[in-house]
Amino acid sequence: MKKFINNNDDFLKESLTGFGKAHSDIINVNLDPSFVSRKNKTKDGKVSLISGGGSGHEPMHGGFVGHGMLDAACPGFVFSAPTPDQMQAAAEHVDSGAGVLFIVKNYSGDIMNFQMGAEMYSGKNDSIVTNDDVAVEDSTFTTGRRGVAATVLVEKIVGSLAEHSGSLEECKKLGEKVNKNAGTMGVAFTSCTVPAAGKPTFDIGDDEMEFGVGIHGEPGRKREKIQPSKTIVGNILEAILDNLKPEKNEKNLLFVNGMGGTPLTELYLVYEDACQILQSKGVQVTKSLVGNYCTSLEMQGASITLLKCDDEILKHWDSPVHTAAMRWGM
Amino acid sequence: MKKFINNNDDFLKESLTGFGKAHSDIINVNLDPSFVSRKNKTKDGKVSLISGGGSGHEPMHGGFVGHGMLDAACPGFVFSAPTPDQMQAAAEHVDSGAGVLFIVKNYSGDIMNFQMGAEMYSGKNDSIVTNDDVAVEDSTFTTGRRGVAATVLVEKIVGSLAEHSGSLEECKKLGEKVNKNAGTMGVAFTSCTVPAAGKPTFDIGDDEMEFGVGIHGEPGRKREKIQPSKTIVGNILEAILDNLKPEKNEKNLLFVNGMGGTPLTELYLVYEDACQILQSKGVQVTKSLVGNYCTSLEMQGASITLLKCDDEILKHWDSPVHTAAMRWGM
Amino acid sequence: MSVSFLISQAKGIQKVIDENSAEIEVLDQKIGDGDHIFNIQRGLKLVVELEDSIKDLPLAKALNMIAMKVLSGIGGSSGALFGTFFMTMAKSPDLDKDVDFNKACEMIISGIKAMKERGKADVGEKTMMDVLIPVSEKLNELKNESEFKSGLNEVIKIAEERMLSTKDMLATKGRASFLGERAKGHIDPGARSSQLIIDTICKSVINN
Amino acid sequence: MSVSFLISQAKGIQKVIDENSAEIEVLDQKIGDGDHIFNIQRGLKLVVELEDSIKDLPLAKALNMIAMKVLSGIGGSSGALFGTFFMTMAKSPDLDKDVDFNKACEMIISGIKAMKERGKADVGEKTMMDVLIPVSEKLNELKNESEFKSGLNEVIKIAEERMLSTKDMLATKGRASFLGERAKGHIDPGARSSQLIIDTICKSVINN
Ligand SMILES: Nc1ncnc2c1ncn2[C@@H]1O[C@H](COP(=O)(O)OP(=O)(O)O)[C@@H](O)[C@H]1O
Ligand SMILES: Nc1ncnc2c1ncn2[C@@H]1O[C@H](COP(=O)(O)OP(=O)(O)O)[C@@H](O)[C@H]1O
Ligand SMILES: [Mg+2]
Ligand SMILES: [Mg+2]
Ligand SMILES: [Mg+2]
Ligand SMILES: [Mg+2]
Repeated sequence: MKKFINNNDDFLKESLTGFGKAHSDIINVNLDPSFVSRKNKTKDGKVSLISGGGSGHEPMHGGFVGHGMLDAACPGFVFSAPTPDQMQAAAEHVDSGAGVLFIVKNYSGDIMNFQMGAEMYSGKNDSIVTNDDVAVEDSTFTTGRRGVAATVLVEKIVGSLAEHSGSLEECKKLGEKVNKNAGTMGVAFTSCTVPAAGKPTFDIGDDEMEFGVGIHGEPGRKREKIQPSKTIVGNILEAILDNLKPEKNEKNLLFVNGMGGTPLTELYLVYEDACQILQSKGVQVTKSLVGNYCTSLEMQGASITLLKCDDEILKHWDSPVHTAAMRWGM
Repeated sequence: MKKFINNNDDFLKESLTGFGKAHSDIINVNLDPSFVSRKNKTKDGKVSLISGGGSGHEPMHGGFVGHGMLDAACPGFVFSAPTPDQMQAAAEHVDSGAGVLFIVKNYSGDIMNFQMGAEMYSGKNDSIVTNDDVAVEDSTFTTGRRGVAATVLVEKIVGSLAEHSGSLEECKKLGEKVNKNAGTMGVAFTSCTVPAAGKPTFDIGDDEMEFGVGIHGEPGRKREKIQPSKTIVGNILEAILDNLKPEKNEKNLLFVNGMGGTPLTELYLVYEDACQILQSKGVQVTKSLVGNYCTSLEMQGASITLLKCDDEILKHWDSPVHTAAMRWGM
Repeated sequence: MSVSFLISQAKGIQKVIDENSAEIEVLDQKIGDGDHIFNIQRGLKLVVELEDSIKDLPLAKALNMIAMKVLSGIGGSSGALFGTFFMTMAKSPDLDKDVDFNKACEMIISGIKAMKERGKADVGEKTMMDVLIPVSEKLNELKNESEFKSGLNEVIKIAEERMLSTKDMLATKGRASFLGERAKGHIDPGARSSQLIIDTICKSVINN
Repeated sequence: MSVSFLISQAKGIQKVIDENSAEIEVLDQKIGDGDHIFNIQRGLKLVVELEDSIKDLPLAKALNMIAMKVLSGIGGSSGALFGTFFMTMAKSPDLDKDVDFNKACEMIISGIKAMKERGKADVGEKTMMDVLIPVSEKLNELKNESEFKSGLNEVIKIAEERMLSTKDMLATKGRASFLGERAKGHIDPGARSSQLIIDTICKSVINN
């Protein structure tokens, strides 16, 4: 295993501690139970947003704690949902009286642990579940779709509404709208390596890719030969457009997300391919985000998210944000 | 080769075009000759900063064009210095009358091409050469040290001075101070793959690392067995401290830079290890930067840069910056 | 059931899980995210390490401490589910009285029932519940019998059959549910670890 | 020297470089950054593609267009150096008159001199100059001889010897200079490509 690591047991603790030191102007890191919270407590009466999930997707979610986005993030072990005591402690720490909204990705471990955390927390709270991954079809035979990169967009946009005095109900409603308006699909060229495992999660041929991969290296739609970027991007967009069916006059945010091991140059090339394909289909791209935001350790690959935007969404996307990993306007 | 690519000839053009579209609020991309420049031309009388170099180190340098940092960046082919006509065209495009400062990394190709560009440009100009890599000893037998990650810090800090009406001479002087005050060393776990080559630049064993690697995958000090992060970080810092010899009461900026393929979690762990080691040696860490800023395609690895800071440097580090890859205060 | 029984079971289970760790690891890599074995091993280690703190405590208190450890120390689906299991066990009435086989069965049955509610998974959805629900039903039959040891052999058999039966199921709960047809052909990792746990406990009870 | 001579040389060189591309690629990977072969190949392709635009131009104009193509199309050390070479050639006096062997030698000599000034590298520093400077010195001896073809055989030999001599040098210029002792044992990629270029041109002149 090729990682900067001292020993597996301390991997997360050490990384979180370093994160805390590097961004001590924005956040605090609490260990045991571990959660990241804003350096400056949120103002009274603002709804608090808490997200979390297994580690290995950095900068999600700890990198999104700060003004205009999350109030706290609860990191689990690598690819394991965090535990209820983390959510409870984080909620108690950040709630300013207006209630807590939990933002949860749709995995059974996350759902169950957040539920238990919510039950253990005595204050007013509610949750939203993101499930933007169109790779795996929604059907009566499954628990639904996975929550992946659009979670970043939900956190940014709802974070802004919360900052602008949105109520718990309004925040939940906006979050659900953003989630419903978003579709994502990813592809992986290489596997990731969970530190505890010490070896790659899956084997993949030198000329193969996993189409529709999950952010934990879970298998996707199919294993295929690598194709030119434009073909890959075209196939991803087809799946997303099938699902979202944006109107011609609708504005969209195009989000190209790296899985961790793919250089920016390639992500921008994917962005360009996507722009061209969307333009040829008459789909407007109004906002953009390109970079590593919802990763899968060192996996090489990328996901594309399309978000249909109305004026409310656009306004909250543009508003100032000041976190370790996303910052503008302040 | 596992990359998002359509064909090698168009790789850079497509990526640059995507970059231009994704950040059209900040920058313009000119093709043929290719350079990235600010969307809003710099104000009259401000010194213009132009950097550039082979591509493959993104976000450096195009991601650093914008308010408070560069005025233009000239990207060469992957790992090949850009050509003089790019520098000439960029200079003509951005010069607002106060002259142009070229920021060049110390490689013979970069030096020669920037020199020719400067000769071809008729306006007032000067250049600084960064050479912060302590991996390769400075001696009469070599052209000196390589310019690596500290170039990012030079661009940020001098960029601020230029924004604050520093003259060409003052900008050059500050840039040289920052470069002299900085030391960097890197380590690689895996090779990078130049798109044109289609295969890794070097072979490396599953349990090996290249200690003191260059940002093009050039060999460094030695090939070693992978060690715990703390040992690696300790060895890197020893080389840097030997060179910089910071005073006990001096303030320092600690910059942990990813080579492209290493996840943030590990970079923060490296940051934590470095903080602990520096503390034990009585070296103060006052400012921090952690992330992928000066990369080597998809290489797994990291470099550490220490920059000794006086008040002037600190002030210009903190001042607002608004580029695609570095943004704060606005 | 006593605190020392719990501790010795945890140790026994830890040994068996460690012996089968490679297999379980691969199962969650095939149809999940690969962390199940580490979650289970971390949980067992934490419980075994509790020995000194709980060995002299009353059963209810000990179960409660185990529940908190499991809940806060594991994470993932298994952490929530096994945490729920122990929390429910800890809340059983009359734990200050002797806990005989009948009472132990009732506690386990209620624990599994709570897991079922927490995860909303029933038999046939390719999860650990495919093992645990039939085991709980069998225990319900056995709990009043005095000659329960032979019955436990049947529990062992049921657990194994049901574990194997997950192989050809489509998953509808948990991470494997995202795979559709591709989940078929692999045993569910949680079903395998649960079966090993059941197997170990039953054999230990039978042999004592 | 004529425009058609330049074009046919470029084509001949392109063929030879392509044949040896794997070797040159590895050399720059060993002691440089791996791009030398692509820089050279890109440059040759661009020059060969110029054929239609330059074939009817006067020599000075053609050389100037080649210089601009090389300078703006290659990049890296080799782009700057070969660009300098052609720019200097293009500035030679009396290009509208016939360019005989003597004159051609003088142009090449002045081109190499300009490269030396640009790169500040002399013989012994493990660069292409280890090949080009001795070649230029030999051409200086030969330029006035009428029986120059046998002399060109010596040029071929000198280029090869000097290329091989870079193998055990410490590098002090270019990227290999950062390697210290580790650069030893590998031929300099620029020396190898330059030697192949010299070799190709000389052989073609000898055989015509
Ligand atoms: N909703 C559920 N109900 C019951 N068991 C479940 C449920 N979801 C997942 N499981 C079980 O959990 C196992 C995976 O556990 P683990 O890997 O520890 O957590 P995660 O799925 O969060 O990565 C699956 O193999 C399955 O047996
Ligand atoms: N200062 C210099 N003077 C002469 N030749 C040089 C100099 N620096 C490098 N070279 C030559 O350039 C070759 C490398 O060229 P290339 O790979 O195209 O550019 P780069 O070194 O910029 O990657 C080296 O092998 C060497 O022969
Ligand atoms: Mg998990
Ligand atoms: Mg180069
Ligand atoms: Mg799992
Ligand atoms: Mg090179």
